[in-house]
Amino acid sequence: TPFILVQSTTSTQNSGLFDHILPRFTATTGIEVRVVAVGTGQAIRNAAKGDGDVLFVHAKEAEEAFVSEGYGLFREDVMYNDFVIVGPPSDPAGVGGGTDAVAALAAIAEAQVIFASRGDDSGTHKAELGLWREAGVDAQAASGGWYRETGSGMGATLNTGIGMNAYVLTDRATWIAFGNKQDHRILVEGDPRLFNQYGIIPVNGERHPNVKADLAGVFVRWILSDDGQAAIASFRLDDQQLFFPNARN
Amino acid sequence: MQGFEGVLAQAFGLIAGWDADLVEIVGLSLRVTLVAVLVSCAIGLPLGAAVGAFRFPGRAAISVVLNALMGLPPVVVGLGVYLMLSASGPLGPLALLYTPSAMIIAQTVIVTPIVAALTRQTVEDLDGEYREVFASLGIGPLRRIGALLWDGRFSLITAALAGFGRAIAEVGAVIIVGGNINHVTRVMTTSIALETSKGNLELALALGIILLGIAVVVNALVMSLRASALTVAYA
Amino acid sequence: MQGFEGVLAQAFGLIAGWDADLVEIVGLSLRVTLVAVLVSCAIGLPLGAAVGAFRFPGRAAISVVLNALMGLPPVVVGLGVYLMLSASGPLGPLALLYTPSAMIIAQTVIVTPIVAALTRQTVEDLDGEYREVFASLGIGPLRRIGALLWDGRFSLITAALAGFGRAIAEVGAVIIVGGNINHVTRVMTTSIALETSKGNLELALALGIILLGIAVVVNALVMSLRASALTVAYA
Amino acid sequence: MLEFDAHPNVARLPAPLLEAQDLSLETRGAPLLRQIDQRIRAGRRTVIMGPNGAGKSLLLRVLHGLIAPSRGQVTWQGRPLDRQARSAQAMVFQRPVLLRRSVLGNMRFALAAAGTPRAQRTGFAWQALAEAGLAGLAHRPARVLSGGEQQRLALARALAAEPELLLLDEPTANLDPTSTQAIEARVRAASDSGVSVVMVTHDPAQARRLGEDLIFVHAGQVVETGRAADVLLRPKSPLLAAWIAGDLIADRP
Amino acid sequence: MLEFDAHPNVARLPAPLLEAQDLSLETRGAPLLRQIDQRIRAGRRTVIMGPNGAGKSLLLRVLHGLIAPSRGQVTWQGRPLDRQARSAQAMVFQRPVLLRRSVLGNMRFALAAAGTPRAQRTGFAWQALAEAGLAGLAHRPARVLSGGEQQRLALARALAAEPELLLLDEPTANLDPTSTQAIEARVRAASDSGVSVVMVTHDPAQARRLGEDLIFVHAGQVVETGRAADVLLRPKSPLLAAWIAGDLIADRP
Ligand SMILES: Nc1ncnc2c1ncn2[C@@H]1O[C@H](COP(=O)(O)OP(=O)(O)OP(=O)(O)O)[C@@H](O)[C@H]1O
Ligand SMILES: Nc1ncnc2c1ncn2[C@@H]1O[C@H](COP(=O)(O)OP(=O)(O)OP(=O)(O)O)[C@@H](O)[C@H]1O
Ligand SMILES: [Mg+2]
Ligand SMILES: [Mg+2]
Repeated sequence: TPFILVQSTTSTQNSGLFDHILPRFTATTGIEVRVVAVGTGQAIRNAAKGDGDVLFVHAKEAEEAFVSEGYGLFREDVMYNDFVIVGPPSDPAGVGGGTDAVAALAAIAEAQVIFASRGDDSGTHKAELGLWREAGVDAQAASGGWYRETGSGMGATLNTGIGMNAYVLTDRATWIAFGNKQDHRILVEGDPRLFNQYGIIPVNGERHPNVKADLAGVFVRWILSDDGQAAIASFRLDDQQLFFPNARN
Repeated sequence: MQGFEGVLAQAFGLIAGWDADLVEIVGLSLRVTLVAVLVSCAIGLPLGAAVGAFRFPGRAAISVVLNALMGLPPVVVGLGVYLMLSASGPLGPLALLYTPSAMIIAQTVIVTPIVAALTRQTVEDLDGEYREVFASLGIGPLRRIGALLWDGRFSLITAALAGFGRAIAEVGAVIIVGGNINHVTRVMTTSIALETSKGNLELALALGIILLGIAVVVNALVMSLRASALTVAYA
Repeated sequence: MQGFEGVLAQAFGLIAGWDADLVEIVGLSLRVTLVAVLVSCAIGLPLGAAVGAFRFPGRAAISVVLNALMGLPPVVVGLGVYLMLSASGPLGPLALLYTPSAMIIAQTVIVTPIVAALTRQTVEDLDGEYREVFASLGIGPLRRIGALLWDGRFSLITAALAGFGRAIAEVGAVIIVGGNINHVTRVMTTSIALETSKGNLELALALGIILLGIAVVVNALVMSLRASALTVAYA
Repeated sequence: MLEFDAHPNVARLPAPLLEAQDLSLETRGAPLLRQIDQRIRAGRRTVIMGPNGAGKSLLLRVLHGLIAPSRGQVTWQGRPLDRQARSAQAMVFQRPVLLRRSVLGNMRFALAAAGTPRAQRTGFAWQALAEAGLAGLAHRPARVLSGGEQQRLALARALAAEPELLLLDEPTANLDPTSTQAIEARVRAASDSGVSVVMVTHDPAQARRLGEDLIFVHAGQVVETGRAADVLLRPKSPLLAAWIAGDLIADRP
Repeated sequence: MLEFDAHPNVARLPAPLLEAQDLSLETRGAPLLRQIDQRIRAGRRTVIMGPNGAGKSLLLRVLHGLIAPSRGQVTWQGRPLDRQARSAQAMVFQRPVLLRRSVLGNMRFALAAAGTPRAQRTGFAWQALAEAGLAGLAHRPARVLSGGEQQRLALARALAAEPELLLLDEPTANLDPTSTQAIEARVRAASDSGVSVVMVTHDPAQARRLGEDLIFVHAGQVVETGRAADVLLRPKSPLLAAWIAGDLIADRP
């Protein structure tokens, strides 16, 4: 069977989204989709080297740079979900129930309680850094102290953070699907600044002749189509919708 | 977090359940590892024997390098092989990236130095005993290597098994060049890594225990063959 | 993608730059690895020698298990140690998780079977030559182990170096129990993994080359010590 | 059975130092030793002779407890042979195995094994080496010693254990005439001081010089035994006669 | 120098088969062989004698090209000794090293090394074993052979190469009288068929029986040389005299 390679990130794979939607795509088009889930930077880099037909990540600036540099044909919004701040029930920084992520981070920095950051330039990490900037906190200065950069994927960072009783910024999908929550729970959510947009980019076939531009096109079109969007919307875990399609059409 | 017995139970559950996906993954793990180990032995045994048996300028340096290459970081090997096989790399046209072949290549790069370095030592010891006889009989280099490998075979099996152990447990390199693609390049170790990142620690541990069980079975087979060979052969 | 020379240049640039972070990371890598290897030898050498030299029921089984444990998947070791050391685990009170000590423990678990299994083989071969004399002289088990390890020391160094290689290259286990926390538990291999996931492949490769350089230096030191010892000692 | 054991009173005599009872040894079907009943008498010098491959070295190993017989048993002073009985014996192998250490190191190791307190080892070692005429080679790697030197070191090592029984497997095979004389003298001295000796040799002259009892082995069987002098002078079995005449074909059927 | 080389015409004689010129060997300062000038004559049987540790085995190794001398050189038929010259020689070591294979396997390996075509190896091997009286042990692990059997196998292995020169290091040390006779006969036969022989022995009788030329080594030096019969009968050097009298102290200063 014909197949395409999708370079994506762990959050989308770990949540189980692909397992939910891809069979539908394959059923309708007969095209197999092979997903390589790695760090955002690595995914972009791999795609730039032509080792992928489609790029499906959540780091808008990087994605637009990717397109403007001619590696990708175009970028389209596909769906969004949101980030949440999870933490221990004891909630030493007392941020529980809040909806202001920036204030929460400020409080955490104030209380100097452990915060586990991915520290891997991923979309999630970039979003986190943005929030620190708004909070006017130089977290880097505390690196190794209360601010712990795990330099790992979302799942590994959650494992570590939970092990350290730390606060962690994570995307909701990964969190809901995560199996090692222990007592940690969502403490801060609903802040519009926690918005997490996913985009899709067909890789430019002119740069890399091996890229299956046509098949990639089929997939991108499907994802952006009502079918694809519906498939995304229908993916639920713990009776919650994890991703919210928002392709413009 | 359920206790260890819970994990064990889950492991046996998985085995008993004879999940098709699990079988597929185990099969691929074995296939990739065994091929990689065979290739590594085909290269590492004669290479190690040559370094162990012959005296030539730079021999000491080569021994050091062989030993040092036992410390090749998997991720680095993965990157190197990736850059070779990448569409924009020299071997791109072969389209091997994200296939089992790529994983075999990466593992071979990691395992060969291990087999070679351990063989070097074993053969060096054996050669210390044989070299005068060989010199006196005036046998050529090829026959000499052959005789040393043959007479040392029972000890050399351990070198091969060390290579097998490294390969079957390897994850860093194969996940980069294989991509851990479901039903295509997903093996035991990459599954374990995936489940760990999903926070399914018990499942990951259970898979690990199964993997270890496989290693035990393979080693038991090899060692029993060795034993039965030893009884008829010449200590 | 700059070519290999580019990567080499970057590697030397990093070394020349003598970046404080780099020094910190290299230092921790060496510290963790060397301690782990020392502990592994302290356990693995006598253990392997005992299995190699003594005949007792279940000996074959133990050899098989030792060989199989060379295939311990790092991630699994990492998880096991993690569960031991985590706050809810039996050793939680020690608060060792996410400290270099945890990484040393994990590496020791991985390296000890390697040292033990390779020692078993070397000692078994040596004992084949010595056992009648030892039996005739009627020496006790302890002295026997000691003599075998001492007389086999030049071959056993290779076993230790194999352990070192595995430890210095290890990433799967240490990243789980260490957490790859910047300035706390970040070592060479975890940095390489991080830079890779960031897509900084050249930097990752450069770090890998530095790591390999370190391995070469350590091996060269050990082998030259060995050589000079050999010349005064008894072949 | 030695014929002088035939007397009914023999039963009242003290148990022999070492006794092989209906001893048989085979590997993979091949019979190597067959139904050997043999007594080694305390305080005597017993020589074992026989063609190459007769089983002399194997017999010595079995008597020393290094190989368990397939059938029958060996008793030491009436009790079954055990590890501690073995430590009352010392053996010099036909092909000495020396440790990868200096000559001195090998001596010290043997003394340590014999339980000599650490403080005295070095002194004793030097003394033993001097007696063996190896003092000049003390710091040499033992494994580069010449054939004869190795045999001398092996004997010195065995004597270090101050054994009750000395098992010697062709201890002078590689020795020059002078050293041979020296070794024979030491063996005789040891035996005079009460040490029992069992020695394998191919040299009839040596057997005549040193042997009191003689055991002639052929193809894994004890063919003839008796006082060395008598047996060598008037062999009963045609095999031994042929052997002394020097035309016994060594190869086994 | 052999005295019969003193004649001025010697220069016109064909180059000797093997010649040691001002040969010296030392390890870490210890002199093991000192200024040895010696000719081995083609087609002759040369015996080397001397006390334990004199340097006989080392000399053989140097002549065989296994050890490079510290000073001086060895020439084979006038040309410096090289790998291919060595393949025209065969050596039986004092302590034979057999491969971890069957007796037959060892023979076949030696034949293969000697360049015997694969098809004929097994046949030749069986024949060689039969001649060595080892046919009955063909399928035994070579390393469990008895001392004497190993020596016989080692000699058979050396003869398989059909060498021009045979270097024998105490080849009968562990042999029974019968085998010794057999081996001596084979050596004489080989020598009659034109093979040159250099043989180390400790047995003066054997030297007298087999030796044509004799080289007496002591403490790494050639002390006396000449026709075996003459030298053994009328030794010139007091050392050799003492040695024959059997009271030369073997230990070196
Ligand atoms: N482990 C073994 N397996 C098979 N055969 C063996 C083993 N050990 C010894 N033999 C055989 O047993 C026979 C007797 O061996 P042994 O060494 O006792 O002979 P020996 O009387 O000492 O001869 P020699 O005078 O040459 O030393 C030999 O033919 C040898 O090949
Ligand atoms: N590699 C070495 N290093 C130091 N000394 C050595 C080495 N090899 C041999 N020797 C010494 O050289 C001397 C001569 O050794 P060699 O084996 O030639 O004696 P040999 O004449 O054959 O005596 P034997 O009659 O006992 O066989 C011995 O004292 C030995 O210890
Ligand atoms: Mg014997
Ligand atoms: Mg010698």
